[in-house]
Amino acid sequence: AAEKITYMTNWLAQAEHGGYYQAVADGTYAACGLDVTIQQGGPQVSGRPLLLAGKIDFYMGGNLLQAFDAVQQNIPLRIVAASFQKEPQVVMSHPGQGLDKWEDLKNADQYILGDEGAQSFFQWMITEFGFDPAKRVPYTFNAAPFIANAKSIQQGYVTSEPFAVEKEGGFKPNTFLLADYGFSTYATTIEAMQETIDKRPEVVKCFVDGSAKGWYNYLYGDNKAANEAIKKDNPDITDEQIAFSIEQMKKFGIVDSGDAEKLGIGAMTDEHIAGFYDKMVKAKVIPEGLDIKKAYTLDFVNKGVGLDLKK
Amino acid sequence: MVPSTTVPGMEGSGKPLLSLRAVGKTFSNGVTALSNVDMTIREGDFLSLLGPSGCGKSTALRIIAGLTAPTTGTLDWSRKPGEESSVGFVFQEPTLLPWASVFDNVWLPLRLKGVSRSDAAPAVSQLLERVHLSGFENAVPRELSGGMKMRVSIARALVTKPRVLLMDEPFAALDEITRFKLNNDLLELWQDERFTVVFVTHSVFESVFLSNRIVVMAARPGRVFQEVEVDAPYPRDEAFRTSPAYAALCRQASDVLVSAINSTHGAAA
Amino acid sequence: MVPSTTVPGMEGSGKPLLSLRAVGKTFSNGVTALSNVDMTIREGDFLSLLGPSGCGKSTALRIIAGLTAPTTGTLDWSRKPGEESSVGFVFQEPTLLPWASVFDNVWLPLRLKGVSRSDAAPAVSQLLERVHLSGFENAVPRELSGGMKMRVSIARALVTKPRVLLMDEPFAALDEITRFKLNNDLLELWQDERFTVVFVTHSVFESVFLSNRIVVMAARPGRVFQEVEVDAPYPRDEAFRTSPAYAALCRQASDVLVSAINSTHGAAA
Amino acid sequence: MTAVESSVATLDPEEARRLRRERLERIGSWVLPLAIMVLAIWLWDRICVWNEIPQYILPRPGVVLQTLYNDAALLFGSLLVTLRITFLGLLLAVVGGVGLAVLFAQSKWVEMSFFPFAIVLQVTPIVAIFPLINIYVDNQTAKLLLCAWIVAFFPILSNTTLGLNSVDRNLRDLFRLNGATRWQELWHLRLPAAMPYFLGGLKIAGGLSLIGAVVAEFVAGASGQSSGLASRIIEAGYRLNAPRLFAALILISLAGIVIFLVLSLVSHLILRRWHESALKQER
Amino acid sequence: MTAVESSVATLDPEEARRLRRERLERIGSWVLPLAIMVLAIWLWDRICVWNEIPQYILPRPGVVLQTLYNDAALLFGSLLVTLRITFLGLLLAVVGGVGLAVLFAQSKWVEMSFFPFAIVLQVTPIVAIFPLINIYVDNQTAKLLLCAWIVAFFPILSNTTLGLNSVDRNLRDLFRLNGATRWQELWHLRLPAAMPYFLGGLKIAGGLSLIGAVVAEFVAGASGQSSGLASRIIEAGYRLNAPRLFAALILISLAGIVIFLVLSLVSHLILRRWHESALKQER
Ligand SMILES: Nc1ncnc2c1ncn2[C@@H]1O[C@H](COP(=O)(O)OP(=O)(O)OP(=O)(O)O)[C@@H](O)[C@H]1O
Ligand SMILES: Nc1ncnc2c1ncn2[C@@H]1O[C@H](COP(=O)(O)OP(=O)(O)OP(=O)(O)O)[C@@H](O)[C@H]1O
Ligand SMILES: [Mg+2]
Ligand SMILES: [Mg+2]
Repeated sequence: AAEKITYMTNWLAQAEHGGYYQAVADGTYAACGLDVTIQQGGPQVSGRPLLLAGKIDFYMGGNLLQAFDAVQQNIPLRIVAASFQKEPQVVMSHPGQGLDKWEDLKNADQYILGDEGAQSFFQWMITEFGFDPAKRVPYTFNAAPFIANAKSIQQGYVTSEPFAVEKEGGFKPNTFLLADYGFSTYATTIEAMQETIDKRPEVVKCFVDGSAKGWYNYLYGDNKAANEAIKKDNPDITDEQIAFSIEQMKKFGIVDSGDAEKLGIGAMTDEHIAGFYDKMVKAKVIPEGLDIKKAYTLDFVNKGVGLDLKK
Repeated sequence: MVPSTTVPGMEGSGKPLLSLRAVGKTFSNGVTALSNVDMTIREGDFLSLLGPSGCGKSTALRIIAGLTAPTTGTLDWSRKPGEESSVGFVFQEPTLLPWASVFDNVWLPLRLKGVSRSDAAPAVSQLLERVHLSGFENAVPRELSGGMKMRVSIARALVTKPRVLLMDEPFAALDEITRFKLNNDLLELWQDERFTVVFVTHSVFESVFLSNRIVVMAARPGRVFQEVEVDAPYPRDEAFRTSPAYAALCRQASDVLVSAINSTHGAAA
Repeated sequence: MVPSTTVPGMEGSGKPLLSLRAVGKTFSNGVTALSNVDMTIREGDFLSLLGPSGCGKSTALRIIAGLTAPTTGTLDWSRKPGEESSVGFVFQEPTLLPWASVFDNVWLPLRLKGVSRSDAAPAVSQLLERVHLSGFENAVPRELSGGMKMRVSIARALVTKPRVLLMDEPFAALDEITRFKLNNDLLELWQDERFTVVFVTHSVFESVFLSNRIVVMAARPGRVFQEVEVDAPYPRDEAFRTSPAYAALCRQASDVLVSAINSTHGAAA
Repeated sequence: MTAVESSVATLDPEEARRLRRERLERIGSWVLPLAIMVLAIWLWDRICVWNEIPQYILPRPGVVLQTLYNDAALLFGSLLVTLRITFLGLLLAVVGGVGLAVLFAQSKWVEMSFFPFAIVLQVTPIVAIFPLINIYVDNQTAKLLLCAWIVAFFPILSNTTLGLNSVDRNLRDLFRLNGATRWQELWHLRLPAAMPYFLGGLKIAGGLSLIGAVVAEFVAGASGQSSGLASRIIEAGYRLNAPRLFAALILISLAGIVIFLVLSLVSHLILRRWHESALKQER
Repeated sequence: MTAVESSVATLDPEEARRLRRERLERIGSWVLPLAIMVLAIWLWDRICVWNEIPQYILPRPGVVLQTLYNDAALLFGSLLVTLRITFLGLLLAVVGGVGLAVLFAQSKWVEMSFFPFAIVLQVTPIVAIFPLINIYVDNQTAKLLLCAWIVAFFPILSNTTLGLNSVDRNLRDLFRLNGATRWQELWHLRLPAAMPYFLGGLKIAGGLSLIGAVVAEFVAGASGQSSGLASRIIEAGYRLNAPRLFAALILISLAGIVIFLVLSLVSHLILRRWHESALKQER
């Protein structure tokens, strides 16, 4: 019988999770013996402790920083694949308010940033670009304050918030992809505990490979079933939004770009991770001298799995 | 009813102050506390309400004070209702502010009229001495005995020198000696100041000693059974207490009370 | 102190039940309510505590009941303390459960002993009738007059047929006629059942009529002023009330009370 | 006799005035609150218009009402989910609060020993400990209930403890004299005497358990299936669907008011025969 | 006389027992709570060990204490920030709660008309309306205070209202007879009579305003340097620094206990002369 495992995402079901839903829907995981349940996260929901406690098998990490934190805290947590080559995180501003350039953004009245953002990329923005920590207000995943205040900036995923703002606010916000300004982290990672890797490597392999294939199929194949599954988990999402997200992912090469084009979706390289770590050390976001090799393993990626599915 | 006559020694008495006309009171639980009560209180009267327990004395007093509205009948004040009338009231239970000292409790009515603590002090102290509570100024009510609480309540009612004094069994919790003493004090005060007193009591002796008129009430329903005129001159003193006239009056009042009670218990038991 | 003698008609009386020895009580606020009280209560006694307001009668009664611990001196019970003793207590204030009906309030002591409502009903009804409260079974305390509340409290104390009955001015809120009636009832009951009564009162007449011994107390500090033996045979009835012997005894007790009070007021005022 | 006659003349208007006032009060007690409510809603509308507040920030009441109507099925479904947790939470809060209060009333020692834990529960932010709950409690409803309970139980505990300690001394003595057991004293004396306090605490806890249910859902995440009003609010916020967000908020507010009214009624019915706070002003 | 002598013999041990019990109680009232606390901490430690719970999920108490010590400067700094909001929030809650209660006590109409708004405030989830607050309130402290106030004011309002309505009828009549103005009745009668209820509400509100301050910070965020305990918790949670997270939680709990004890003491001092709940058992 197929082995039951749970993968928890870090947000409500959306197109950014499409690959996994695809692999569940079209039986890719089942083909290598996994019965995968996708448990969606959401605002205020913190799934990582469930991974640490062994209640779930895999967790969707936001970026690499938390994996570094895990190393610092001696937590045996590892990234086994990075589905997104680029962090889709953007900062948005109102056009024509003197906030049209990345360098100007720090002059905004208010930075509307979520807690996770404030703890990760915002730290980098402070030390690297001189953003003022006192101007930060929490983002409660409601864009109204941003739309109301023309002098504010707000975080968002390139794949969703700009769409919502444009629809409701009636203007097209400036978007600044953090990846373009040096925040070169992988994103939407698959995290697992060392114990899982040691004791059930075939499960990890199946899940990583299946996810890669799922992503290829979702982006380039027939993703109808996956979208239905997403809409079932998150009834409020619209087809329009999903289409927008997929288009943006493709446009910005979120999933399939760089190393992934040769090594397959999920690819990670030592150099890239080390490069990001050095930047973060320089920006004093993370302390020096961590053994960051403990934060990830390349055992399951870079095998070009699924490249053949790309049309 | 016996027609009112001027009592010797109390010439001012006689001008009607308040008339109760066919007053009745039925509580929301259906108990009729008073039924068809007619009564006239004259200025300068020392009127006693005498009657068995539960006959509606307290209710009548509360109606007179305006604390309870009658369900039937009317109250006719000879003075305009707006006119500032100072009323002293002694509740059947002590009704003291539990958080305030004895002094502050007695001071209260004056305080509400804007008299400062130091201005009130002489009057308060004098009254506390009169009720034998000097030295307890700083005690709070829970540190007092039952009788002491009642005496604080009496002092409080007198502190404003009210023109109308309504007292609900004020001396019931006191020993006879103290009671006699306070009876004398009250009578003296009344003769000096000529205020009007409505005095609820269950003691025949007390009512005869103090009042010029006794309204004897009967119960179930509470009603005026008979009015007794106490035809004895003021001032009344210890000599009066031992006089045959007093004894006769007591016997008379007692007989009325007994018939009033029998008219009740016969019906109930 | 007068040595105890057997009272005619009450042959059982005489075995000491409780002795207070040099009992004193000083409250935390520094007031000395009792000082050096010696007193012996004998089985079958009808002992009255008579004294001016604030002299410590209630405090003494609470000490006897074990509700208050004396600060000095000792209490000696002739029975082992563990022995189940049924005590009836009438507080100076009615002390009823405000949420319970009259019936339930009287039922309470039996209920606490496990007697069901229906089993208790005859005894409760009978007592309510005795205190003239039939028909008020379902009223709650706030719907009662002051005297009625007190009568509920009396019925409650009697409902368990206690061997020791402690009463704190139980009849103070009642009219004289009802009071006399209840006096007679209580005496009758006492002669039938031969329980022990400690009876606080401020009425000389009542204490003489009821008790075989009167302990007259004086105040500041509360102390035993003198003990008066009431040397009159039981049963005592209305005839006794009008007898010269009664009048003489009253005068005697009254004189003692006056000296007790003078010994107080002289000191205080 | 002129005095009396004149007084008859002056008294009647007073009586009439009193009657008029009473009638007015009876009507006013319903009309006025409604009028104020309507006024408030009107003001809300005006403020939106005067300040040209865009709909995605603060929608006008009409729009919200329209949404409430349009999304009725969805929103009322969610309301039911939330209310279920609220009531269960309140029930647990009553049981837990009263139970602990009774325990604490047994002895000063017990109270001193365990009250600190109750305070710890009260002041611990659910958001912070939820990950722990999430790990060790599997059942979703149990998680939500635990959160709602933690939020709501303290007022009941605190008020009931206060009530149990506010019993008239003489009544306590009476029970002592009659050889009442601890349990009898509790049951026949302390608990009834604590009623007004307990019911006061209950009124506070009613609203708190509603907010507890909402917060619990916020924290526990509305994983699709059991989506109560909180999830609707988050989603609507995320989608910038302000009218729906406010419709959900209004449902919560209404639920809160109804819960309060029901608890007030219960309180009134229990206390009306004897406690000052519930007595009709009988004059 | 044998009876008396025998009773002397039986009485002395009783007296001795009473004294012994009193002494025990005096000691126990300090020792027992401490012992229970220690036991609880020991249990926590054992549970971690027995179940092999990894530190990053639930750290052992020793580790937390160590962290508390190591990070003392940081954590106590944050504690001060949080306590500042707590106290200001509590102050506002007292002013607002008592003020509204007094207003409501003026007339049934006012109460019926405005109580619903108080309930709305109580049950509205702060997270949901924070965007609105964020838009219209500029000052960061004001935002935090508003949130803390919304959380804490209701118990004071509700309890004080109850207290103001629980005044003895006869005392009210007494004031009427003496021609007391509304204001005098309030000041000299109703407010003192409501004291025990108000203080009960205050004890609930103390903890709530602490949790309000924390929640406010969770929701409203804190600006950089002056971040309170909530930010520390979020940060520690995000950094997977469980020991620091628990150290912060423990500080909050301790603060809650201290606030409760202080408010209990205040309550005791105010009430000890007259109210049952605060009277020493004088026998
Ligand atoms: N609030 C109330 N609700 C219902 N019935 C009441 C209320 N107050 C008094 N009663 C009833 O009204 C009657 C008269 O009561 P009231 O207090 O006037 O008697 P009283 O003459 O003062 O008696 P006492 O001498 O015992 O004080 C009693 O039968 C009592 O039960
Ligand atoms: N709890 C207390 N705290 C302090 N002092 C008290 C307390 N109770 C009573 N006292 C004082 O003790 C003295 C005796 O009080 P007690 O109640 O025994 O008097 P009493 O003889 O019953 O008077 P009364 O006839 O007025 O009821 C009084 O001076 C009183 O002030
Ligand atoms: Mg009366
Ligand atoms: Mg007494």
